[in-house]
Amino acid sequence: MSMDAVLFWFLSIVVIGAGLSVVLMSNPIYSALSLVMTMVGVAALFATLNAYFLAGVQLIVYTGAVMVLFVMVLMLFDLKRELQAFSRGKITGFFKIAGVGVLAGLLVGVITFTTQKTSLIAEGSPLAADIAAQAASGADNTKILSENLFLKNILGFELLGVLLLVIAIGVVALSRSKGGTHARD
Amino acid sequence: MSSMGTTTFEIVINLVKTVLIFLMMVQAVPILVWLERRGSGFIQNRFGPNRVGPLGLVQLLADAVKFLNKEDFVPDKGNRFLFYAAPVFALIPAAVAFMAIPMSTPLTVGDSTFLIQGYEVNIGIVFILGISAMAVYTMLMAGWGSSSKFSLMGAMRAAAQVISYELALGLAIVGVILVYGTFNLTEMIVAQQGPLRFSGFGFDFVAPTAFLPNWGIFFQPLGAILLFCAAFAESNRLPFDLAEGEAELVAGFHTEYGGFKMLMFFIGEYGHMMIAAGLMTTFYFGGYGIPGWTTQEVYAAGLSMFGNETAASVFNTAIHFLSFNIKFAIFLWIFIHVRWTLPRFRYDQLMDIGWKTMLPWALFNTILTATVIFLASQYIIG
Amino acid sequence: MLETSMFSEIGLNHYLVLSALLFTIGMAGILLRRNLIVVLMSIELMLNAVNISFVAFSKYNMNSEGQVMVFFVMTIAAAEAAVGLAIIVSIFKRFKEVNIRFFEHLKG
Amino acid sequence: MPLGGIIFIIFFIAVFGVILIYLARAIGGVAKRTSEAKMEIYECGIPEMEKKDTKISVNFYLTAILFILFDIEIIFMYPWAVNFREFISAGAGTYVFISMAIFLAIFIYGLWWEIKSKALDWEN
Amino acid sequence: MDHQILIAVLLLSPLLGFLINGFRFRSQSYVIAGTVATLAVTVSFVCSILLFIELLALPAESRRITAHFFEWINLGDLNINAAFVVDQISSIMLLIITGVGALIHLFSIGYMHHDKGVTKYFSYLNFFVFNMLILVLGDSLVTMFVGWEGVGLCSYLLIGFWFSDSAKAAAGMKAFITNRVGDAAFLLGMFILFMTFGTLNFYELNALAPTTMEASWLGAVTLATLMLFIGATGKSAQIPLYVWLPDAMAGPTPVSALIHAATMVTAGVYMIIRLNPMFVAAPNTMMVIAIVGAATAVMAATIGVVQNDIKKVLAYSTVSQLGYMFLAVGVGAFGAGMMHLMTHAFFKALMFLGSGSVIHAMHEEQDIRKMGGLRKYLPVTHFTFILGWLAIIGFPFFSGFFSKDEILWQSFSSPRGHTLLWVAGALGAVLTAFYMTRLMALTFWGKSRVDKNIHPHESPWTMTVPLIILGILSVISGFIGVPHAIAEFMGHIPNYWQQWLAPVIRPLPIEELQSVTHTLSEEYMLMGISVFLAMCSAIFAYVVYTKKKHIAENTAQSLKPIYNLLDNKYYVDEIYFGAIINPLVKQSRNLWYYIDVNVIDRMTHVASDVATNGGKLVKTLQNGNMQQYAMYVSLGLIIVLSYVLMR
Repeated sequence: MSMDAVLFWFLSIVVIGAGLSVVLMSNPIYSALSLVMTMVGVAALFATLNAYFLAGVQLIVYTGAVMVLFVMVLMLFDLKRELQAFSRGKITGFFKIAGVGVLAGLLVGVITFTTQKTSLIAEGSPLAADIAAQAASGADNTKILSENLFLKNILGFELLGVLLLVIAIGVVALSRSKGGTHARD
Repeated sequence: MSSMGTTTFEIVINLVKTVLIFLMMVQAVPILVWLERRGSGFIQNRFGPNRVGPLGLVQLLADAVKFLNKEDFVPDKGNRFLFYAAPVFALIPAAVAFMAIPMSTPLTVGDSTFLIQGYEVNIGIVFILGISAMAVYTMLMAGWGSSSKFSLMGAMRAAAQVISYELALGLAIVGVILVYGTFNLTEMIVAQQGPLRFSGFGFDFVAPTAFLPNWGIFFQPLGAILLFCAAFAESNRLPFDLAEGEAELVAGFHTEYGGFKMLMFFIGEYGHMMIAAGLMTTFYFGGYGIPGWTTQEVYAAGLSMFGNETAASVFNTAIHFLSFNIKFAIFLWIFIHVRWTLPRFRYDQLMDIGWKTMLPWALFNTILTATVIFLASQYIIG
Repeated sequence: MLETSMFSEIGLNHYLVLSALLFTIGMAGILLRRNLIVVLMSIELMLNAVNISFVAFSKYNMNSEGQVMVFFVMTIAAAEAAVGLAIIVSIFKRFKEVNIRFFEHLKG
Repeated sequence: MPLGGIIFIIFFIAVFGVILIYLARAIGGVAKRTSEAKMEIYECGIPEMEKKDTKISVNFYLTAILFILFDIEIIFMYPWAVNFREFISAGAGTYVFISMAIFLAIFIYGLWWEIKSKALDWEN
Repeated sequence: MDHQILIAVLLLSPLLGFLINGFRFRSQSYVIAGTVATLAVTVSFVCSILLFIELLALPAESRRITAHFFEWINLGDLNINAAFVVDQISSIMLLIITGVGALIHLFSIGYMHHDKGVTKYFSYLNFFVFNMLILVLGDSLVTMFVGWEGVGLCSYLLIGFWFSDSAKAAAGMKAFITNRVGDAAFLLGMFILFMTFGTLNFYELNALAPTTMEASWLGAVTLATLMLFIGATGKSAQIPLYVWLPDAMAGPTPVSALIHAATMVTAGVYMIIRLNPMFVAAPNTMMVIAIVGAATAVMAATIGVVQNDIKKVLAYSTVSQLGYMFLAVGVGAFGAGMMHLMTHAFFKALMFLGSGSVIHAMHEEQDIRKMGGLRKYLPVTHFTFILGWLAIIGFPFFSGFFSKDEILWQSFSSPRGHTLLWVAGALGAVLTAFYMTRLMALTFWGKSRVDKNIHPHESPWTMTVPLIILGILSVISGFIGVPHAIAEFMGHIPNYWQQWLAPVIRPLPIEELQSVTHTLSEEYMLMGISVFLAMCSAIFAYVVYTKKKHIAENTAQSLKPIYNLLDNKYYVDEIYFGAIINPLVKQSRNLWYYIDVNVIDRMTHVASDVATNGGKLVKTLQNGNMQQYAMYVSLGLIIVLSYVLMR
C-alpha cells in the first residue's frame, strides 16, 4: 500500500467522521468545530490532489474566516443546547433518514457502475500519459490556476468582486435593521 | 516524499530534526520570558529576577517546575472539552507554522540533503497564513469553554482584533509576493542574496557600495512596517493586548486558566511572536543570508578551509543558522522592547488603526508595488 | 487482486465516492437538524463535498477549470454564509429563535 | 508540499495534541479537593450572576463578516501577485494589470463605503 | 492620434460626464457639476477640431473618417454596425454641436447656479450631447435613430426639468408624444428603404439612389422620403407637428438655446441633407418639403408677431427659421440649408442665451410688456443681442444675410423653386424683421416698464463670455459661404462652403438645371427688394414700439379677429384636440370598456381562477418547512439517480 493510499484512507476517515459529527452533535458549537476539522481534512485532500494553493485558500477562507464567523455567532447567541436537536415526526424522520441512505447508496452506485475508468480520458492516449506524469510529479499548479483565472475567467473574477461589494453593503444594511419589516409590538 | 527522505536513515534524521525544531521553539519560550523580565527590569530601572542562578537564569527552570506542578481543574460551569482543547490549539498551529520557516542552508551529508526547517512547503506563505489563522479558535474555545464573562469578552475582542489585523497582514504580504514572484520562502531568501540591485526603467543599477545587501526591506519598506505592526496585533502583544486588558477583563480569555494549560497559551503567544520575527527576517532581511557573502561563497570558503564537502556543508549551515538567529533575536528583542515602551490603545482606536489606517496603507503599498513593477517592465520591453 | 488494487490504488472514483458520501451527510444535516445555523453549516459541508470532486476532476483530467470553479464556489459559499448569518442574527435579535420550524410563520 | 509533510502535520496535530492534554493532566493531576468557591468562575470575587443572555456587541460579528469578504478579495490577489511577472513576460501584463485595477477599485470602493457608512466605528 | 480613438473620446467624453454627474445627482455643487459637464463637452470640441483638421488634410473626394467599433445587429440581410463616420456634413454638425454646446454649458453654470437639481441638469445636458453626437455620427439610419430617440428623451427630460410644475411636465409630455408621431413615420420610412434597397447605411443608400427622377407619388423612394420627412417635421417642428416647440420653452433657457434652437431641432434638416441623393430622386417629396417649409416660415412668423413672452417669440422665430431651412432643402439648395443651419445655430443660440440673461436679470420675468429700457442695465447682453438681431433680420453682411439671401435666391431660381416660394420667403423675412425688432424695442429700448421691486443686473462672466463669442460668430460666420452674386461684388471671395460640401451634395439633374436660366441682375434685384422690405419693416416696428405705441394698439383693436386668430396660434392646438386627441381618447375608452373589460378581462379572470384554485390545491405542499422542500429535492435526485442506474 503506497503512501498515497494510506493518506487517502486516513483523510477520508477523518473527513467522514468529522462530517458525521457535524450532523450528529447536539451542541451546535461542537458541530461547528467538527466542521472545522472537516475543512482541514478537505484542505489536506486538496493537497493530495496537487491543488496546494487551493488547500491554502481552503485553510484561510474556510477555517480562518467562515468558520470563525459561525463560531462567533453561536457564541453570540449563547445557545447552550438545541432543545430539539432532530426532527420529531417519526414517519417523516424515518423517510428522511431512509431517503438519505438511499441517496448515498445510489450516488455511490452510480459513480462506481457508470464510470468504469479512473479517468474520463481514454487510457493509452497521449493525454493520459501526460496526466499520469503530472500527477506523479506533484508539481505545483498555482500558475495554471492563475492563468486560467486571470486570462480566461476574468469576467467571473470581476463579477465576484462586485458580488462581494454588494454583500458587504447588504450585510451592513441588514445588521442595522431592527429585524423584520413589521413594527414591534 | 522528498523531504521525508527515501532511506531509513534520512527518515529517522528528518523526524528527529522536526522534533528538535519543535523543542527549540518550545525551549525558546522560557528564555524569552526570562529576557522579558530582565529586559523590563532594565528598562524600568530595576533588577528583575536575579537571585536564582547566575543572572537569574535558573529562574526559568523554577518557573517551569511551578507551572507543571499546578493543580489542574476545570470550573464547574465550564465546558470540559473546549477548556482542554483550547490550549492545544494555541500551541499546535504556532508550532506547525513556525516549522515551515527555513533557518539555514540545506545540510548535505554524503548523498542525503537535510533542510534546516521542519518541512519545505511550496506555498509557504499561504500555508503559514492558513495555519496561523486557526489561532482564533484558541481564543474562542477558551473564552466559551471557561463560561466566564471576562473570558468571553476577552475572546471576542481578541478574535475581532486578530482577524482585523489579518487583513492588513495578508495585504502587506501581497507586496512581498509581487516582489519575489513566489510563495516559497526559500526561493525568497535565495532572491535576496548578493548586493543591492534595482532593475527597471531601462537600466540595471547595482548599489555603488557592495555592503548593502539585496534585502526586501529596500523594496518594501512600507510593507515591512505594516507587517510588523500587524504581527504585534496578531500575537496579542502590547500595545495591542486589549484582549487581556487587566483593568477591564482581568486576563482576557485565559482568566480561568492556570498551570500547564496556561503555559501552553504562553508558548502559543511567544510562538506567534517567533513566527512574526521569522517572517520579518525572511521577507525583508535576507533570511539566513549574510550581507556581503552569498551562500556559495561561504560554502567555497568552508571547502577551502576544511577540504571536505561534508565539513564545508556543516560549516555553511552553522554560519547561516547563526546569521538567521541573530536577526531573529533582534526582532524578538524589538517585540519585548516595544511592550515595555508603548502604552495600550483603546479598543475603538485599535479597530480604527486596523481598518482605517493600516488596511488603506497596505492597499496603497500593493498598488504602488504593482504599478512600479508594471511600469518598469513596460519600459524595459518598450 | 481486485481487492488490493481497490485499496492501494487511489483513482478518481475514490474521491468521487468520498465526495458523494460527504454530500449525503450534508444532505442529512439539512433534512434532520432543526437549528438554522447547523443547517447552514450542512450546506457548507455539501459545498465542500462538491469541491472535492471538482478538484479530483481537475487533477484526473489535467484541466484547471475545476480548480477555478472551486475558487468561485468558495467565494460564493463564504458570501452565502455571511448573508445567511446576517439574516439569522437579524431574526434572532427580533424573535430570539433559531429553530427552523419557527420560520414557517414567515411564509407569505 | 510533499505528501510526507502532510502526513506529518496531521499526525502531529492529532498525536501531540492528545499527548499534551493527557500529559498536562498526568503531571498536574485532576483537582481532588474541591469547594464551591474554588470551582466557581472568576468574577473578581463577587458572587457570579447568571444572566439569560450575555449581551455582546453586534459589531463583533459585523467585523467578522466584513473580514470574510475582504479576506477573500485579498486571497484573490495572491495568485495574481505570484504570477504577475510571468504574465508580463508573456505579454499579458497590461490586460492583467487593468483587470486587477478594476478589481482593486471595487475593493477600495467597498472599503470606502464601509468607512463612510460608519459600519466600522466602535464608538457609539 | 488614431481616428478610432479620437472618435471614441469624442463620443465617450460627454457620456462620462453624464455618468459622473448622474451618479452624484443629489449634489448641489454647481461648480463641480458645471465644470465636469463643460469640460466633457470641451474635450469633445477639441476632438471635433482635430477631426476637422484631419479631414482638411485629406483629398476632397475621400474626406471620410470611419470608426468601426463593433457589429451591433446582424440578422439575415440586416447588418448594422456600431460605426461612426466623420465627413463633410457631420464634421460641420460636430463643430456646431460641441462648440455651441460647450458655450451653452458654460452659460448654464451661471444660469442654473441657484437650482437644486443642478447636477441632474448637467448630467441630462451631457447625455443630450452624447446622443446628438450619435445621431450625427451614425453611419446608418438605425444608428441615427438611436441618437434621434436619445435626444428626444433628453429633450423630454429637460423640458420637464421643473416637473413639479404640472404645466411644464405636460409640455415635456407634449413634446415627447408629438415626436412619437414623427418617429413612427421615420420608422416606416426606414422600413420602406430597407425593403427597397436592402441596406440602411447612408453611403450605400446614397450610392443606390435611383438616377432617374421618380414621378409617381406612390413610388418607393417618394414614399420613403415622405415618411422620413414626416419624421423630420416632428423633430424639427414643421407643420403639422410644430406645436410642441413653443411649449418646450418651459424648460430652462440654456436648454432652449441648445436643444430647441441650435442642435436637436435641426436634426431633421441634417437627416435630409445626409440622404440628399435619395431626396433629389423624389421631386414630389422635394416639392412637399419646400411648400411645408415656406408655409411654416410664414405662419410661425405671423404668430411670432403677437407673442408677448420673450422665449415664445424666439420659439416661433426658430420654427420660422427652420421653415427656411426646409424651404432650402426642398428646392435642392442643400448647401444653403446647411449654411443657414449653422448661422441660425449661432445667432439663435445667442439670442436665446441673451434672453436667458434677461430673464435671469429680471428674476424669472418673461413678459416683454413688463420690460423695456434694459439696455442701461444689461450693456453686454444688449450689445450682443443687437448682433443677433441684425443677423436674423438679414442686415447686409451679417451672417443671416448671406444664408437667408442664398435661400431666397435659390427658392426663386432653382428648377424646383417657384416665384410663390420666393414671395413666401420674402414675406417671412419681412415679418421676421418686424417681430424681432418689436422684441428688441419692447425689451431693451424705450421706456422702462420694469416692476419697481426688480433690480436688473448684468450677468456673471460665465454667462457673458458665451454671449460675446456667439456674437462674434454671428457677425463673421457668413463670410465662409458668400453667395456667388455678392462675391462678384466683393472681390471674388471664393465660396468655401460650397466647395467643402460639393463632394457630398448631389446636384439636381442637368436637364432640369438647363431648363431655367437666370441672370445676376435678377439676383441683385430680388436681394435688394427683400432687404429693403425687411429694413422698412424693421424701422416701422422700431417706430411703432418705441415712439408711437398707440399705432400698435389701434391696429390690434381694428383687426381684432386676425389678432385673436394669431394670438391663439390659429387654434391649432384646439383643432388637434378636437379632431384627433379627443376622439382618440373616446374610442380608447370604448375599446377599454367593451373589449378589455368584457372580453379580455373575463378571459384572464378565468385563467386566474384556474390558477387560484390549483394554487390552493398545491398550497399544502408549500408549508414553509424548508426541510420538507429539501426532502423533495433529494427525492427528485433519488429518482434521477435510479433512472441513471436502471437504464
